[in-house]
Amino acid sequence: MSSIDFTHIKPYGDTFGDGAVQLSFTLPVPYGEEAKEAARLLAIKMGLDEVQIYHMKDLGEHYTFFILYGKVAHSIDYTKITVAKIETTRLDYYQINEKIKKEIKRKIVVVGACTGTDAHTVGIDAIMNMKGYNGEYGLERYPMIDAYNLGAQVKNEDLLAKAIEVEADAILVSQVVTQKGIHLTNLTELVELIEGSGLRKNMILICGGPRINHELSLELGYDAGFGSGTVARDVASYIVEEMINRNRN
Amino acid sequence: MSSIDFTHIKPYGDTFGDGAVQLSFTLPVPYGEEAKEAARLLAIKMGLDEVQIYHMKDLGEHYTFFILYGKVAHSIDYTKITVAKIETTRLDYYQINEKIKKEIKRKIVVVGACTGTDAHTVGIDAIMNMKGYNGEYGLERYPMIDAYNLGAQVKNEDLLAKAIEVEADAILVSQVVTQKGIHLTNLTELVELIEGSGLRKNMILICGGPRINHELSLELGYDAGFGSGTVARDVASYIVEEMINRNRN
Amino acid sequence: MGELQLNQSLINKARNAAEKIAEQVDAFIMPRSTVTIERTALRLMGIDGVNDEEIPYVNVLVDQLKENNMLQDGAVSWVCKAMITYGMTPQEVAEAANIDKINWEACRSLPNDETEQLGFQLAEAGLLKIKEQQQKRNQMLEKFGAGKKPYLYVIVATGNIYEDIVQAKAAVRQGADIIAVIRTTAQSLLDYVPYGATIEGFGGTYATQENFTIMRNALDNVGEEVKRYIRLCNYSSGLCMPEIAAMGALERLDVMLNDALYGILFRDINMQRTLIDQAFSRMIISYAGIMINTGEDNYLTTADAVEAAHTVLASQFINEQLAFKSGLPVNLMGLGHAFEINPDLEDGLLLEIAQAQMIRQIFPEAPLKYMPPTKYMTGNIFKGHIQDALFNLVGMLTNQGIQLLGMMTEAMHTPFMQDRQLSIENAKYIMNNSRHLSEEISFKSGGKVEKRANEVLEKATTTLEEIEEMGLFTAIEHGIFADMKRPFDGGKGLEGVFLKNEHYFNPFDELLKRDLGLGVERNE
Amino acid sequence: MGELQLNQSLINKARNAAEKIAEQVDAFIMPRSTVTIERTALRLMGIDGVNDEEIPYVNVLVDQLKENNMLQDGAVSWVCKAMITYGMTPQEVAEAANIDKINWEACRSLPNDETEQLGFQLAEAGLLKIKEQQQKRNQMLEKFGAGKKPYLYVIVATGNIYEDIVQAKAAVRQGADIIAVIRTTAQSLLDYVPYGATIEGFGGTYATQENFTIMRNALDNVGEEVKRYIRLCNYSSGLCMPEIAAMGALERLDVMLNDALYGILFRDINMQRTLIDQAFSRMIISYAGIMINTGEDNYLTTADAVEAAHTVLASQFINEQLAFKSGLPVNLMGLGHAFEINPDLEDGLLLEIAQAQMIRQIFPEAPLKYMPPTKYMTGNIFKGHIQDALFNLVGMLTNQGIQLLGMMTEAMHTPFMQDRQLSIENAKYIMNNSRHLSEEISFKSGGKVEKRANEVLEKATTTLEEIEEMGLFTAIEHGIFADMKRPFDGGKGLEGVFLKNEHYFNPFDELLKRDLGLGVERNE
Ligand code: B12
Ligand code: B12
Ligand SMILES: Cc1ncc(COP(=O)(O)O)c(C=O)c1O
Ligand SMILES: Cc1ncc(COP(=O)(O)O)c(C=O)c1O
Repeated sequence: MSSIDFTHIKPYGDTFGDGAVQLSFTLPVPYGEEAKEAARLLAIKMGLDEVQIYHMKDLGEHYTFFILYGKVAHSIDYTKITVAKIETTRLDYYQINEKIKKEIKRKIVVVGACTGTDAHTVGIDAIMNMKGYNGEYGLERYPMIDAYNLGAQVKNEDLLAKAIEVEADAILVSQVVTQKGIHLTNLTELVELIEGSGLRKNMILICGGPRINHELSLELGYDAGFGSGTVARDVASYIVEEMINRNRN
Repeated sequence: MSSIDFTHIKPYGDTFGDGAVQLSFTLPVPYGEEAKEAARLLAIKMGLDEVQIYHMKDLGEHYTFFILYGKVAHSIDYTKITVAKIETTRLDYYQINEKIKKEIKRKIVVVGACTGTDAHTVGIDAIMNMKGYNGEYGLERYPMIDAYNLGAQVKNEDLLAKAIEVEADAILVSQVVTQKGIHLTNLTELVELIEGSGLRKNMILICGGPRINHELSLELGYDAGFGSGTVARDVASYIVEEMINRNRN
Repeated sequence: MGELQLNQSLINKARNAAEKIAEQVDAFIMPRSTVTIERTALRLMGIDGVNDEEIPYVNVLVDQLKENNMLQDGAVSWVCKAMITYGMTPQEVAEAANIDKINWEACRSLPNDETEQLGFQLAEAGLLKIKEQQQKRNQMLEKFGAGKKPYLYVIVATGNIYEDIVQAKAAVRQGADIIAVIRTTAQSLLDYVPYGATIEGFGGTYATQENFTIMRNALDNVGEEVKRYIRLCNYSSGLCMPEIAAMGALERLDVMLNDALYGILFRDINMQRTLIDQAFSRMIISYAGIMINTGEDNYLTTADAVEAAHTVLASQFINEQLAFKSGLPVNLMGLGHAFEINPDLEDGLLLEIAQAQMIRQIFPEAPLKYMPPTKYMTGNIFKGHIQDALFNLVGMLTNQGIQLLGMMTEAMHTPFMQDRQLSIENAKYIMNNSRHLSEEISFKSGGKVEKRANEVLEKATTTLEEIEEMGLFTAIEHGIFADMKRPFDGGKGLEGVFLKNEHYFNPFDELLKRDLGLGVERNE
Repeated sequence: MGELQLNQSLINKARNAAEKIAEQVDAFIMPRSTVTIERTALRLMGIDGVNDEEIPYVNVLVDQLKENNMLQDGAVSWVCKAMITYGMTPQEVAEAANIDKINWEACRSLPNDETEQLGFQLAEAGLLKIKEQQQKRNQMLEKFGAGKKPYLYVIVATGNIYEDIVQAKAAVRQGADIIAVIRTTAQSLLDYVPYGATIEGFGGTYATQENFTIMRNALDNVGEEVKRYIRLCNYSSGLCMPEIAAMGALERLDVMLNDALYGILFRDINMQRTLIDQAFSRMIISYAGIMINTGEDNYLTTADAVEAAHTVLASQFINEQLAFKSGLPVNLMGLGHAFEINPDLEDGLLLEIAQAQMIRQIFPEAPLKYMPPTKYMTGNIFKGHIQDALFNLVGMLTNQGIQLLGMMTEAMHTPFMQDRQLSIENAKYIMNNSRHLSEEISFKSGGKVEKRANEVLEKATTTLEEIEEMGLFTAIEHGIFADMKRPFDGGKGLEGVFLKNEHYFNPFDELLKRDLGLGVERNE
């Protein structure tokens, strides 16, 4: 414990370096000793030693559920980890409005929606609606921001059209449903649409949702991505600083 | 679903072959984006795709806990699995006594204990005491079995001495505490002791406990091993059939 | 549980107001029909299948009639005319129309009484199929017994009907009483019902008649094995609400999600459309002996469960009165509510108990569908599992009829096979352990729980009286429910609403009303 | 919670019987001492450390005196004589004795009053250290407050004191109020206390004075940070019960597991030895203001929780009365019981509530230590987590003083770091949600819960009266508790018991009795 070797980080249960992990899954095989052995072999393939199958349950229809613990042999070099992060300073409501006034010298325009067939409005509302989220005002409340919340189940085309209509500085897309990668399809389609329109460089393109993170967003061609727990000031801080930066360059 | 390829068995969540597994562990690194990335990398090393870190929690003292799901790439050839099993027919109380009377023609003698510093008597009592377990009588109740239960925290030496004294046909050892492999040490020591005494071949050596299974027991040099949920008739069936088999050869 | 002292005069007031509201709505509904109601009638006449472009024949027909401005007469009327004119079966008419082989104008001259006679004949035959299914259900229930309440209700939602079956059967073996097949995200806004067995959906599986059949068979089979009647549930909701009700009735579904307001608020379906559709779909549901599940639980996913508790109750009163107008007996009213209070709230459990018990007492004969925590579920599956445990405890304490089991993976994905097993195990453990607890305890008179219940009741009453004053439509425009504002002429599907003309003919409507003892008002 | 109507005359009868039992035991104890009591006195005089063979000097001394048949006079008496004779400190005497440099015979002639004067002096100094620790605790409690009940009690048990510290500090940050360091499996049967910081134990960590210091410091430090006083717990139990009590008192432990019967039943320690040791250890504990935790919960790990419920209550009465005999105030009596009913039992929760609430009412001022499910925990961590949730709910409902948090991994290993966090989270969630529930509900008079409580009470009373009749020793021989039969002369440690002679001198015993207001009976 005394001095940790961060180049070889392993899970920890109660003895430093023990590699303890808990695992559960279902196998499509009938309950029995062979099933248990299959679970054990799988765990070994995953790199576990001292596999203990603590629980198994017949789910019916020849499926068996397992809960097991083991000690993982793999380790991670923590010193080599770099994560793409949004680097902007997190300002508050007042600072943000102040900064827009001083440095951008006009209201900024933001359009947001939850796109595709996704009908989850709570996330985008949390960011945009007046009342906001977790005690933080939403963008609509910012005097220096013109915020248009188109709601849910908005087509990518309609979102882009609105953005063009109001000359948006930033587009905010929310995606909550992720089954079978539907969010990836939706998000990619929007990027392609905007790029096709030739307006990509004029706009800050932001996505968000519980399964979104910044890194994924960059991969998809967005400028930034926000996950669970985001509040309006996180996004607004980013937009304002990014607009100023772009203006400079 | 229709026809399963048992040579490539993978975990199942809701789409056949999806490989879905749930994993949780603690890493000895401070809470943050880097920690999350470390967890993701570890999961990838374990063979997971589409890793989703659904929960992370600062445990304090620079430790972080994770719950994640992913899709494991590994698969198992279920058709190749063979498991060492106890193959004896499971008789009931009456059948067992009957069989001893007919085929062994004398009472058989069994000595049992929970050895070493292990003080868990409930398991060995479940097998040996009159009242038994789960509605099944214990060995003491069998008219054709002389059963000596020495209780817990019995030294291997004392157990062997008692076995010699009463000319035991079988020794039953229970081990419940397994921390730092203490059960392995205890069990191995007993085997060595008995082998040293030259009596190994005269005795059926059986161990049991919640973390014991037949395979492990064979490895340790026991004749059989019994895990959770065992009742007296399981053990008695085995002892009787094994004694008859040995007599034949 | 010892009863809470609720203000009975407030309950009466609230129920009265809701009745007035329902009457206003009913007056609006009466002269109107919708494309999906017409398609429903055609389906019940036996028209099925899709054309080469996957468009259901019922849509082909109704669209043609609408284009030709004939729909106001009622689709059945025209199809009967065509049948007589061409000597065709309903299905043949549909297929012929699809390739423009029906000259509708040529059918116009046919006398109404002849058409209507045929119409009634076909309608009787259609409804007979539903009655037969109902009888079959009753037989099976008699054979196996109705089961202990609360019923354990779980969902399957793989997107693939064959995968759903495996999951459903496993769930039944684990102890589930009701299997609900969740619908794919995209379906509720489709103005047609997809066709055939489907294997691709997002967050759910298409509701198609074939999928209903497949699942019904699977559940009947596994039910035989486990010696229980397994109830099947789907959604009579969205733009095809009555069509799916009819499909459900024909395929012996036992429970259907059906709410007077849900589509308006959560799918932005036009309010006129939804209110008209729900009335007709509920008649079919009533006739089929299906239990409805209303969707008040959804309010608490957007609004706060403590602040908006009274809107749930208000909506339940409205759903109840509207359901009466469609002939639904109270024992088939699975009114919905939910355990959605922020888990960090001190004494949250007291508020949950207050709400659940209050509803139990206000609707003593309704089965009540109790929904689990969803909004405050997180990626912490361990914590989630105990949130669900408290939910199960409250369900048991307050004698709910249907317990929709929460899943520890609620914040992640639709349930994996093991999630459901763990969840059923959770419910059984908690319920068995607290089996007679409700008979043992009583709540302090004038205590926190009782006070809370009366506060909610009072607010609900005020709200209902306000709605009565302004009318339900205006109330929805004002965002009274779930913090959602929906305009009278906005949303999807308004184009499918039309005023019936004086010749409008829909024998199903008439027979259902007759059979359900609802005042038949027909202009002859 | 509304009080249960318990039969007060039964309670009085039971308590009376227990008092009689305690008196019988006390009469047996009075003329006797044990090797560990003698070692305790030497420790409190300041003798510490081990010799080359790792044998503690106190053992060296006591063994020598025993061999020489001098122990009956009391070890303190001889050490004082040696001190005077050789002009040594107590520690020097011990070290000299270790290399056979003390000629005990040569010391014999010293007059008793001189030795005793020195003895009292040393004893006053020894006890002062304990008082100072108590004052320090009181100061810190004043500074940070005593905290909300039930206290969240968690264990650490890595086997390595340094690893334990990390786990303990993390637990404190997560919300733990009491940290118990579990002892290695082998320790309770050692007739000496190991020495120094240790890093190797099985299922627990050695209880050594150094380990106590290390953990006490760690908790004080993290406590400063989180602004709470963190209580430390260890075991005054096994063959060195009073020595460890003394160490705990010196190192400011706040809670100690200490039971009159546990060692007899669960460690097969001789009953005479344990009963004598517990009396002396409890005086130290009382003097130090430490809370004891009794071990009745253990009964239910071997016997059935429903059938043996009354033995728990009976034992609590005995523990209470014996503790009074050692001067322990009732507010330091953490009487133990446990949530160990088979989870498959219908209405099990009702029985659990009955038991917990009954105990709450019978010992209204005792803090009560409530133990979680252990026996029926399985490898199913998800189910385990909800078993613990119900346990937490009952703890809250019945106002327990200390909630020993259950771990979902109970059936597997001593807790991992995350297990503890999840478990604390569980308790906080449940307790916060049901904070005032107990004030809201009352139980049906004459209902299942009340009946069950009175049944258990009745059986316990009968049992106590039987024990009074036959004496505690015989009762244990008959296997009345935990299905365990232990012979009067069997088990471990009997050789360490001896009869004091008329010169027996133990100034700690006398001072403690004086200070605790216990009748000092000394033969002068
Ligand atoms: C509420 C809810 C609903 C409500 C939605 C009401 C409404 N008007 O939004 C109702 C009941 C209608 C609903 C319906 C469905 N739902 Co839903 N629903 C949820 C639930 C319970 C909570 C979601 C929520 O509101 N979270 C609270 C908000 C504040 O969090 P958030 O969305 O993560 O937003 C935050 C951040 O992500 C971020 N953020 C989000 N968007 C954006 C955008 C930008 C630009 C930025 C910067 C930040 C940002 O900031 C927000 C604030 O911090 C979740 C389960 C859960 N507990 O998560 C399921 C869940 C999301 N639903 C699910 C499903 C499948 C459905 C259905 C498709 C089911 C069905 N077949 O009918 C339907 C259909 C909806 C549709 N067509 O999309 C699944 C999704 C599975 C998946 N991963 O694909 C979930 C996970 C439940 C489950 N386990 O099955 N649902
Ligand atoms: C009851 C119990 C106790 C009781 C024991 C009372 C007694 N007289 O036995 C008490 C309270 C005294 C106790 C103490 C301790 N315990 Co303990 N205890 C348990 C508990 C809760 C249940 C065990 C039990 O009785 N199971 C029921 C029986 C019927 O099951 P079983 O033992 O598996 O036996 C069955 C089979 O395995 C098989 N079987 C068993 N033996 C044999 C032998 C043969 C020959 C055969 C054929 C079959 C067989 O048949 C039996 C019937 O089906 C477990 C946790 C749990 N839920 O499992 C912890 C547990 C076993 N204890 C544990 C520990 C660490 C301890 C202590 C060491 C803690 C401490 N430091 O003080 C102490 C010390 C004990 C010691 N010196 O060994 C750990 C062990 C961790 C590990 N894997 O190493 C556990 C897992 C708890 C935990 N999570 O920390 N314990
Ligand atoms: C009443 C009701 N209808 C329908 C649904 C499902 O949505 P959709 O009809 O959009 O598939 C729900 C949601 O759970 C509901 O509560
Ligand atoms: C009262 C009591 N003492 C001691 C212990 C621990 O055992 P040991 O003293 O053998 O370490 C326990 C068990 O939890 C107990 O309840």
